[in-house]
Amino acid sequence: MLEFIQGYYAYIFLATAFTIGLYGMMVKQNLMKKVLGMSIVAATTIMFWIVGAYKEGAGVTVLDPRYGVENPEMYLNPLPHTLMLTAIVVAVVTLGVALALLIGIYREYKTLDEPTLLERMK
Amino acid sequence: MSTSNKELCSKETAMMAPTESPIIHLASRGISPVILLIGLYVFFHGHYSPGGGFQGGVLLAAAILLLRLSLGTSLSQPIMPSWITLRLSALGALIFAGIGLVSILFGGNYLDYHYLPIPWLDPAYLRYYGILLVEVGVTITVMTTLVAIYDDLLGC
Amino acid sequence: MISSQSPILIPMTFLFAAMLIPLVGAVNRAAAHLAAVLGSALALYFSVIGMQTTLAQGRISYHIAGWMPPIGIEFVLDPLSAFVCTLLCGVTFIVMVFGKRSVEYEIPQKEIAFYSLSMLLLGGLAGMVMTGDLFNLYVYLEIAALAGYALVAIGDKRAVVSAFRYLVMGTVGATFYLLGVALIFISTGTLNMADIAQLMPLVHDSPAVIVGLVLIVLGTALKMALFPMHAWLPDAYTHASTTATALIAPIGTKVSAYVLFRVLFFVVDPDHLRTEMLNLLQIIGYLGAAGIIWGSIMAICQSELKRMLAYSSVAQVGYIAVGIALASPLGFIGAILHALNHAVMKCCLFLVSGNMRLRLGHSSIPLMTNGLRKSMPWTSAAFTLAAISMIGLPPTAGFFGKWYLALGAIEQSHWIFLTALLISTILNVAYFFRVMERMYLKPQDPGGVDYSEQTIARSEAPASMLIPTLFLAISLLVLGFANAWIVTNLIVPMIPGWL
Amino acid sequence: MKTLQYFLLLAFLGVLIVAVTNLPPRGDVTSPVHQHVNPAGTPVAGTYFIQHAYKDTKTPNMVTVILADYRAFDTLGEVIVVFAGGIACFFILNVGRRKP
Repeated sequence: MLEFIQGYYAYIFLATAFTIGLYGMMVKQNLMKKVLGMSIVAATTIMFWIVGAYKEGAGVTVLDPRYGVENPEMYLNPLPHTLMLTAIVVAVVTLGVALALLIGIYREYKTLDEPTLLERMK
Repeated sequence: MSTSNKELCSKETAMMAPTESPIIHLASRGISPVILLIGLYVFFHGHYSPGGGFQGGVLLAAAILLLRLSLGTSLSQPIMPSWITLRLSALGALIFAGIGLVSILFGGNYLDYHYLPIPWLDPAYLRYYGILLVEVGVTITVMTTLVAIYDDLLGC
Repeated sequence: MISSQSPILIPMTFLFAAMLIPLVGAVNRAAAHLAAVLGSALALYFSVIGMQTTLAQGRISYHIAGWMPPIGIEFVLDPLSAFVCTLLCGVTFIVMVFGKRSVEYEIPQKEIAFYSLSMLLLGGLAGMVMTGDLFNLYVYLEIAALAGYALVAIGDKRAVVSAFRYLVMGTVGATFYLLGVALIFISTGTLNMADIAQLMPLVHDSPAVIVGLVLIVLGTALKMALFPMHAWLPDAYTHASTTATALIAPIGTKVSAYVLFRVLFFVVDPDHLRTEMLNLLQIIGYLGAAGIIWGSIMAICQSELKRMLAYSSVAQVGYIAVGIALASPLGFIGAILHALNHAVMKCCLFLVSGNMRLRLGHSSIPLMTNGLRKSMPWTSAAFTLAAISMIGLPPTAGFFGKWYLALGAIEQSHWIFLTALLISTILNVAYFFRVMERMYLKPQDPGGVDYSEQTIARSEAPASMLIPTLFLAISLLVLGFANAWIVTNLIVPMIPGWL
Repeated sequence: MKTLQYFLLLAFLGVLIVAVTNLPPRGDVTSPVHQHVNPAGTPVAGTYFIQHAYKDTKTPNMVTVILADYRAFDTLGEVIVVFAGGIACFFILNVGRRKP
């Protein structure tokens, strides 16, 4: 049981956080809260990849003269880290565009609350 | 939408005006060059420690944005004018993609630094300098785009 | 050299054009449009060369940066990707030629950013089509998505809100896709599609891999606007400017459908797909059938031409989903052929709506009268041809895609799919004849004065807009007559061997 | 409607937890991602990068090497995403004051 918790607590926590982010995007009425939910979902997915890269007892992915390259067990898996650098930037830029759209909506309708917005769009 | 935009933009909003406090002025003017220096360090040291184009670019952008925040939009124009940001951003991406095209023209596959036309270097160091050149483009694009998005969100 | 480099040159031509347009546009505004047209023409040239190469030599694997596939990123040029790329570049070229006047009219002062964004959109879509790497696909999907959000955001007053909805749905889709890729990556240790296909038989019974696949399919279906996830599409297409819609509507959903083809038919283990995953295919098929009926019924209720076409797009995506669900050669042929035909037909119809907006200032169906046939005869003719093709009458292209789908449904005794196809044809007749009746028969005022005697000023759209519209309309007939050649020479080579 | 949404979210959470608990546990050195060779006989990318990065480019930081050489095309895509974001914000919020 303890081993199970040690091995999977991170994954289960991230699955829960992902669902919380989705909850924010689906249920909340305020558009800004939807954007926050989007941010949570993106961050969770990034964490998910990083957790997959973890190795017990390994160090950072910069070549260490003490270990050399013959022991790959001494380094974390560098591939997911690299991929997530890309995903972080994508998430940030999506956030920027979402905020730009929110500013556009606010200038047009002077509200970010969805029921009020629907009323004013008629 | 366009008329309301122009009205909003014609008067300086509070975010675009300089701050009143002299402490913030002095501090930001002092800190900003240091951040620029750290950004350059992070960028050039990316081969040996965590860092590289994105991180360096973000730090450089932070230095400029600090001046934008404290001095206001108009006073901070000389360090990075608003009209140049997106063009520099296109130029940075063009540097990256252009290096790929150079290696096609010299007979390799796309982005194969092995084929860069620098004959006196051996292949491993060709890739070393290829990575450095590419990161220059990344830094320029990230820095200028972050400033551009900030300017856009403020409205001018 | 071009033939061996063509997989990379197609997306990069678009992306280079996108980067050059802001620099060129700073010097001369008019040069931006020229750069966009030249870029898409060049990409069309490269994709035709790539098509010839792959038909002669078979599957070509292009190693970017010279690294072997599981290490580096692989681009795959096979008959399927070459075909979709050629379709994409062809439609883009025509829309770009069309775009000059329409963009000047609908989004003044923003031409440079518009052309740059549309090139980015096309570059992202072409990258999605070409890539053989799951994560690289995500990156290019995001390029296309970001450009798409921005293009949709500028239009009439409500466009911003619909663009925000599109952004939320699109981000959910992309994140689902990324999470699915994460589950598959952690279970198999590789990102290359061909590599995963080899490893699939070893891990296919792991729940993690199955959920990963379901998440990928779900994310792609969101992007493709499969039935219950289509809510963003009608708003986004209605409020955006005509040129943006004419770019996104024919191509955007098709490329997402292509990703579904790639993942389901080329990555998943075929035996596994035939036995255990069959339920997933069935669900996609039933959702597609529901989407066909729902989209057609909603299209009948609309009073705005662009909104009607948008709902019709939901229905047409359903046809492709049905073709995927059949998982047989006939279904495959039908889905690909329908994707081709629908791209051309829908593009033509959206261009017609753009012509009407330029000359009439609106594209509302209740306001149309038979004055239209007098003032814009060629546009009306193009609309009629495209509408006949959408309905699926034999000499036009639209018939043959539906024909193959119906044959596939009969072959596998899928009576539900067949019923949906037949009902939708009748519904198509209903909503297109409603427009055509107004266009040709309805008098201009309720008194019933016959205007055919009087002279109504000809105000046809300018040649730069009319010629692309007519070209697409005529190519519908050509595609209809050439369909046997297309099927045997282009589509049959792309059917995966196990099907 | 709200109940349906909550139900959907809970079902999604359940499915996700079933999926993640069938992954290899966190930090497991024997999981497929950390192997040297796949069962299919192809090298596993992560380990290959650790072993060959310094030899190929004389750069000790493996992440930089993967970012800008082995998977440089991803990074190019990412730079273009950033550029697209800049252009998109400009297109959405452009107010026409960016004249030199």
